[in-house]
Amino acid sequence: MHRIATLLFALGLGVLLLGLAAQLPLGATPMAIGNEILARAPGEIGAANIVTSVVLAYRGIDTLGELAILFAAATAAGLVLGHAGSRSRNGEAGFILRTGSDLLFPLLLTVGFYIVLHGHLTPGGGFQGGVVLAAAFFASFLARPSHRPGHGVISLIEGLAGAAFIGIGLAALAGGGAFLQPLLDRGMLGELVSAGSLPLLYLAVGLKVGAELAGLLAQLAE
Amino acid sequence: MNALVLPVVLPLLTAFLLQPAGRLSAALARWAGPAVLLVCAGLLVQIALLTGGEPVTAAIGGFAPPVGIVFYADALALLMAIAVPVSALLLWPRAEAGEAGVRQSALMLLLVGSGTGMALSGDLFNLYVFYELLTVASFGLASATGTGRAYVATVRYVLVSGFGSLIALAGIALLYAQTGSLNLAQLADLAPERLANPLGLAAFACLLIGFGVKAELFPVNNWVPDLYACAGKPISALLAGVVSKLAVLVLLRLTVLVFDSPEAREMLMVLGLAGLVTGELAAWRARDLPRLLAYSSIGQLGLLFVALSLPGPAGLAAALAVALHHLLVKPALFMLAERWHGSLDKLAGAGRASPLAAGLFTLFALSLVGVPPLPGFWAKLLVLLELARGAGPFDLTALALVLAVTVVEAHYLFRLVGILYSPGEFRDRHSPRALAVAGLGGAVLVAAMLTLPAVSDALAGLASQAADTAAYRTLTLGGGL
Amino acid sequence: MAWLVLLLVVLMLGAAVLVLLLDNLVAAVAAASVVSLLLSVLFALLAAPDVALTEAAVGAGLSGAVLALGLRRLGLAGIKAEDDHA
Amino acid sequence: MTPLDTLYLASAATLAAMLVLGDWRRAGVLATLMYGVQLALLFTMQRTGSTSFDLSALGFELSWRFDALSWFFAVVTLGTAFFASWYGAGEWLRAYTGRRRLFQSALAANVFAMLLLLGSGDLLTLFVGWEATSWAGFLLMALAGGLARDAALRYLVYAMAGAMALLGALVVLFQAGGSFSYEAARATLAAMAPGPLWALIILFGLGFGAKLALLPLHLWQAAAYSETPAPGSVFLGGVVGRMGLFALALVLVGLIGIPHLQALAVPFTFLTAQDVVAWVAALTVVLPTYTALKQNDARYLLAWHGIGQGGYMLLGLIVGSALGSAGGLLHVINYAATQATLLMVVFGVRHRVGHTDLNRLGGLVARMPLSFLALLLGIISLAGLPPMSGFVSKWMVYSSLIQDGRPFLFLAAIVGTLGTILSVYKLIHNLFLGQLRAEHEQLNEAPLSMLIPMLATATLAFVTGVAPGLVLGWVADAQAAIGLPVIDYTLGGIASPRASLDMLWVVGVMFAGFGVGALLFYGAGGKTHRVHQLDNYAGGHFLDAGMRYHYSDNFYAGLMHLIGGWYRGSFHWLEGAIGSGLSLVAQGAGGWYRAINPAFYLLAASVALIAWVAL
Amino acid sequence: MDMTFAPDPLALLVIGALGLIVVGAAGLAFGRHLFRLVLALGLAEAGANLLLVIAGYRWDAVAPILTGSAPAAMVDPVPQALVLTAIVIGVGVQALAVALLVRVKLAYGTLDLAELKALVERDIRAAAGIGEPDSAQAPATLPGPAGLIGERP
Repeated sequence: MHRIATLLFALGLGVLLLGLAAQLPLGATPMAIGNEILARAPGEIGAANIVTSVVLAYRGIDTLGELAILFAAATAAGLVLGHAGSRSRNGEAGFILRTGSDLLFPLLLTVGFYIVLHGHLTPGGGFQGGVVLAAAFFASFLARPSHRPGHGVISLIEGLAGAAFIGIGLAALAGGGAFLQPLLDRGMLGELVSAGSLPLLYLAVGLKVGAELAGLLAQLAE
Repeated sequence: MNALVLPVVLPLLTAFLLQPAGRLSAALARWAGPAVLLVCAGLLVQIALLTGGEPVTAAIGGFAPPVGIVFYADALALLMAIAVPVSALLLWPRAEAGEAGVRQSALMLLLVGSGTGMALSGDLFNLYVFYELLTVASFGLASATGTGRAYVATVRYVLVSGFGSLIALAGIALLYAQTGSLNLAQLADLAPERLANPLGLAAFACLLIGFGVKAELFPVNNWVPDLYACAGKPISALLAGVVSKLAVLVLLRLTVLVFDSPEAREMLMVLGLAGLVTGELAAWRARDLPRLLAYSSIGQLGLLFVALSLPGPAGLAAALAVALHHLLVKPALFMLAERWHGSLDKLAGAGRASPLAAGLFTLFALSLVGVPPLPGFWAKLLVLLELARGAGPFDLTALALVLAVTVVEAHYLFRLVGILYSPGEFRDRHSPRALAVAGLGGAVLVAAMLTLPAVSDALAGLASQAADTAAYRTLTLGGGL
Repeated sequence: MAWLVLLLVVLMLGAAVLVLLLDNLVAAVAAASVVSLLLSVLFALLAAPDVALTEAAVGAGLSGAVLALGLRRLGLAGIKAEDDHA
Repeated sequence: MTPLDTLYLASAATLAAMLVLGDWRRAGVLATLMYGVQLALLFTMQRTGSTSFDLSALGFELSWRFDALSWFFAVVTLGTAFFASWYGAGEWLRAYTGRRRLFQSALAANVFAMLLLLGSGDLLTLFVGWEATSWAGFLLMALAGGLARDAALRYLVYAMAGAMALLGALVVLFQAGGSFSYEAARATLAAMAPGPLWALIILFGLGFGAKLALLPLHLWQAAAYSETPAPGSVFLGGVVGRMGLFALALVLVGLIGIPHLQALAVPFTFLTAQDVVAWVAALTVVLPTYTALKQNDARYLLAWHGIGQGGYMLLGLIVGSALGSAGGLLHVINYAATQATLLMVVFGVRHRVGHTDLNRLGGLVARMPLSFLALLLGIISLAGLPPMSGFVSKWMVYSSLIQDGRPFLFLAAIVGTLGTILSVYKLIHNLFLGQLRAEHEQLNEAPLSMLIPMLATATLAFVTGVAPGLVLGWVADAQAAIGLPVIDYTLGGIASPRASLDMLWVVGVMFAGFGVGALLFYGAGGKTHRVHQLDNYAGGHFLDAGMRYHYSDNFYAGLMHLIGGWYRGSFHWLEGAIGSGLSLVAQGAGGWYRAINPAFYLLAASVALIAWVAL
Repeated sequence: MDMTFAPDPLALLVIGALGLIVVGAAGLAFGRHLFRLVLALGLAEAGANLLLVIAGYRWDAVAPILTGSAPAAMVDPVPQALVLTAIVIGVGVQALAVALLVRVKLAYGTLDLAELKALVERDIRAAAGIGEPDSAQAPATLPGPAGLIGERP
């Protein structure tokens, strides 16, 4: 009976939401602030990827919040899993995995850093690059579970990268402007070194996300 | 007034650096947290004195709203912002050794930073992000006790919060599809013509459920009893006290600024009444103290939502009175629960063993029930007066229910007071800090009672300022830095 | 373009329902990754490359890894999940 | 510093003194003296006066002022408090095992709260005083713990229900009238439509009826008042219940007014609001009195009578004629003195014997003659026979019922009085008459410190019986204060053209009759000589000490069997039904939080919510 | 379906988004096994994210990336920034949930919600020291009609 009732409710919810969604102005959204950002972003921020300018400049504190959430999730997972049945897995993984991960490791690192550093030009950025970096460390950990990446090193990178992100923001505040105000000159649109402090911010984000997720995955995989 | 951002950013910075700092010296990691909170509280008080209660804004990143995110600090926001670090300092979890202790302090700092952010921020999605940060931090802290039941309770809490946050996200999507903006002031401008239709109300319903999880709103509050019974009492006090008020503050901003329609108020009242009745009746049946307090907290917040549904500055004053009263009483009660172990009938003789604690409990019980000279009565009187003013069918049923529920509340509270003072051998857990917090709560309550005229004028000022949407819009959009 | 979207949406919803109905939890995690992957393709079609990349990397990759590791840690991986079928 | 200020200061000083010196051996005496001072202050100030300070909070004013009605009730309150405290000052306090400081301060708090209630200048202050009195009463009742604590908790539920009904009425009235003051309330009530007016009357009736223990709300009073320590029980029994009457007089008679009640008809019937209240009062006179008959503990018997007499006072008041309302108000003083005397005697017996179980006592007249005398005077007044004061007020109420042409109410009152006479006889018979039990042979009289107040209140009842005029002056002023027709009285009684009573004559003739009888008897050489209890002849053989011939067990068994049938706890069933219904709903409410899979209900709730939003 | 009637892609997407949310919600309500609930939660969040991106889509507009070519009409960049955050939040919460599940499995050995609820209730009562939990028996409610106190029944 329980299942039928649930299905009924699910269908009911679906129909209702569809009824409501029919009134959505699809495709012609009143971009109250969208248009203004599209107009001002290239000039004011100088980043080719306008989403990045929104993520790091216009809505910078959202991204800071986002970093803090990931940090909180990793810390909480650490707190929860702290000493749960951590039996260290010794021995080596299979030959294919070991050589594969050795080959992949440098490749993943370069792709990861590429994505992070080109955040303001092409799609992608700190988060996506960070995940790729984490995958790199995780692959090497899978291959050789015994020497897992140093826990201290990870938390150090994590802490410093986060502090760097806030440091850049505070620097703007100290310099008379507002918190997280874009600094440095905007340079040529489309160049690697452009859009002022945005690449630095995304680098900090990338390192932090990478370290955090690597730690998290290592902890989970114990 | 760009310094407004510091009380939000400094705790986050310290949290990030706590782990590496822990490497250097354990003492630094242990005392860095409380020290930063003191600094933040000082900063906020200084800002409050500087602005003298006049609202002030801070555009993040230098981008004037509505494009950028803006922090709006009027007297109410500053009051709640100050309450967060202060109560976190008072309710700092017992320091654990080593790694777990550092992580717990980091989570507490994140909780305070996000709490202050929620109080000050003027952007809807920014509020959502801080709300999520608050939630994730509370997941970690709630499961810190390490017992099996705490983990299960936290998992259920994670699921309900997850459900709430995805509904809130859907709400934000609906809202954005209709108005194209996230800044509360601009939403207030666009609301009359864009959000008046059922879809606008659906967006409000989604946001209500989303932010209602932490505000213990009716459909999404069944995680409350188990979590407060299993999590540490300080964290339960923090969650039930200041954190739930922050969520209510966000909803207050939404109802006052953006969704000012009668249907929205009706929805708030119905859900509030449902929470009030189920909470108090469940408390009447509870047989252990933490869950009794949890149910009573649901009931009190139900009353707060009923108060929130009352239109106009007078309704807002009533809501603020109930909110501040609950913010004062509930953490103190939870700290008393830390001194006494769970079951009710094991508390016999507590009156003789710890007379001060039992006396304080009686004082709080009297104020919760609303016995005249105490502030609890004036808060309830304001709510009842506003309900009577409405005189609609909903209002009168609400009036009758609030009064009827008070009788049930009086019965189970004073059944417990009777047990406290009945003869029996009893030894309570020695926790001086619990008594200190409860004593402080009691002292402030009595002080509020004695200086009632001054408190009531301040409250009226607070409410009228918060209800003044025109000032909010002109100041925020007018680019007043 | 419309037919492609129809195909992707139907596939995605099918995978989503599969997540709930499959007995074997590992298969369910795989189905969740498929949903995430199809979703990132949809995002690409919606002219949101950033989001597509994130969804692919985080949704399919990371969440899949986390869930799979979780399963291994819970000891539910591989064996026929016992009475979880409500 | 107006006289009223000094009165409140004195009362507050008493409370403070008791809080500080409560444990002191002589605290009882100090308390009695301070109540005496307050009584003196009350007598020196004139009937009306207001305090110089008033509190303002959240834009509302809390002001206190006295008028003749509150002055009248204040006299009764302080008088009862004085005698109760005196009663508990001597021997009783030495034997009291509970926490003395808490008891003394509870009593002082009760008196202070009641003075605050009586002096309330507007509806909000009335509510504040009302809550203060409820909570002070709860504290006093819950002192003895155990059974008393449960009874007190039950009282608290009724008191809170009443208070909340009252708060609801106040709030609705405030919104209609714009302010809490009596004048604004009087204006809005006058201009109110029948519908909301009925709602208000019911709410006020419930609110004040809870403390006056009107019929549906009377189950708590007997247990709560009887389990309180002796002086507390005397004070509660004597006057606290009458606070409900004061408030009803203030609101129903003062604000709404009897003519307006008469005009307000119950739809589809020819009953008016006045009839409804009168019948509730009449039923409250009859039913509790017959429950009193069944009691096996003297304290409960008297407590049940308290409820009955409360109904009696309301009946007199609500009739609204000069004679009836004067009778109702006079009965407040008369019954306070009577109930105080009876309770003091009963607690005296309890002090000596240790219990007051009517089935295990008897023949105490031999050992406690003075207590017997006080009880005798008390029950004569309770039954309403001359020369005691009870007769005067009952006579006034009866004649007003007849004059106003309300035969059925008169009949109910008579049935009530019949029940009273039966139960008081049971009281005096089971306690003092009949065969003295072996274990009570060496019993001695109640201690002097308890005996004197007992006899004092008895003589007070006798004096106000012989010369009611002394007290009728206060009653007349009280009537004027709430807009009732004023009674014209003489020292001996009533001098109205349609019904006149002169107690001086009545008592004079009575004593003359006794005198003539005594002369004849002694004149004709009759001598009285003591007859030993066992010098008797029953059932064909002589009695000896070992035999028990006096059975006081289950007195009135036949009558109980007769009326037991239909009255079998109908109100208990009502209270039980509400209690179990509430716990059923609570079970459902709790279930929401014990749900195995909360998300299922979440889904249902969200569907309902969005459906409601869409429609 | 005749070929001329091309289904409006956006409406399909909305159906897809709402479908995901509904399937996720049904999974949450339907599931007995905690792990499956976490999966369902992930699905529902994906649906909400899709809804948010759709809210920012404009007809025949291109991605908000400035390529050297002529500036065509662009899609609204703000929702995309929001979804970026939302996705990462979803995974963060999911990782924490999995960590908690590991601890629950260690503590109770089962992940079935019904069993867990009973076990937790037993533990809470044991910790509080409440006697045998006969939940049917109401605690000391309004003192019921235990006969008139003091009166012989």
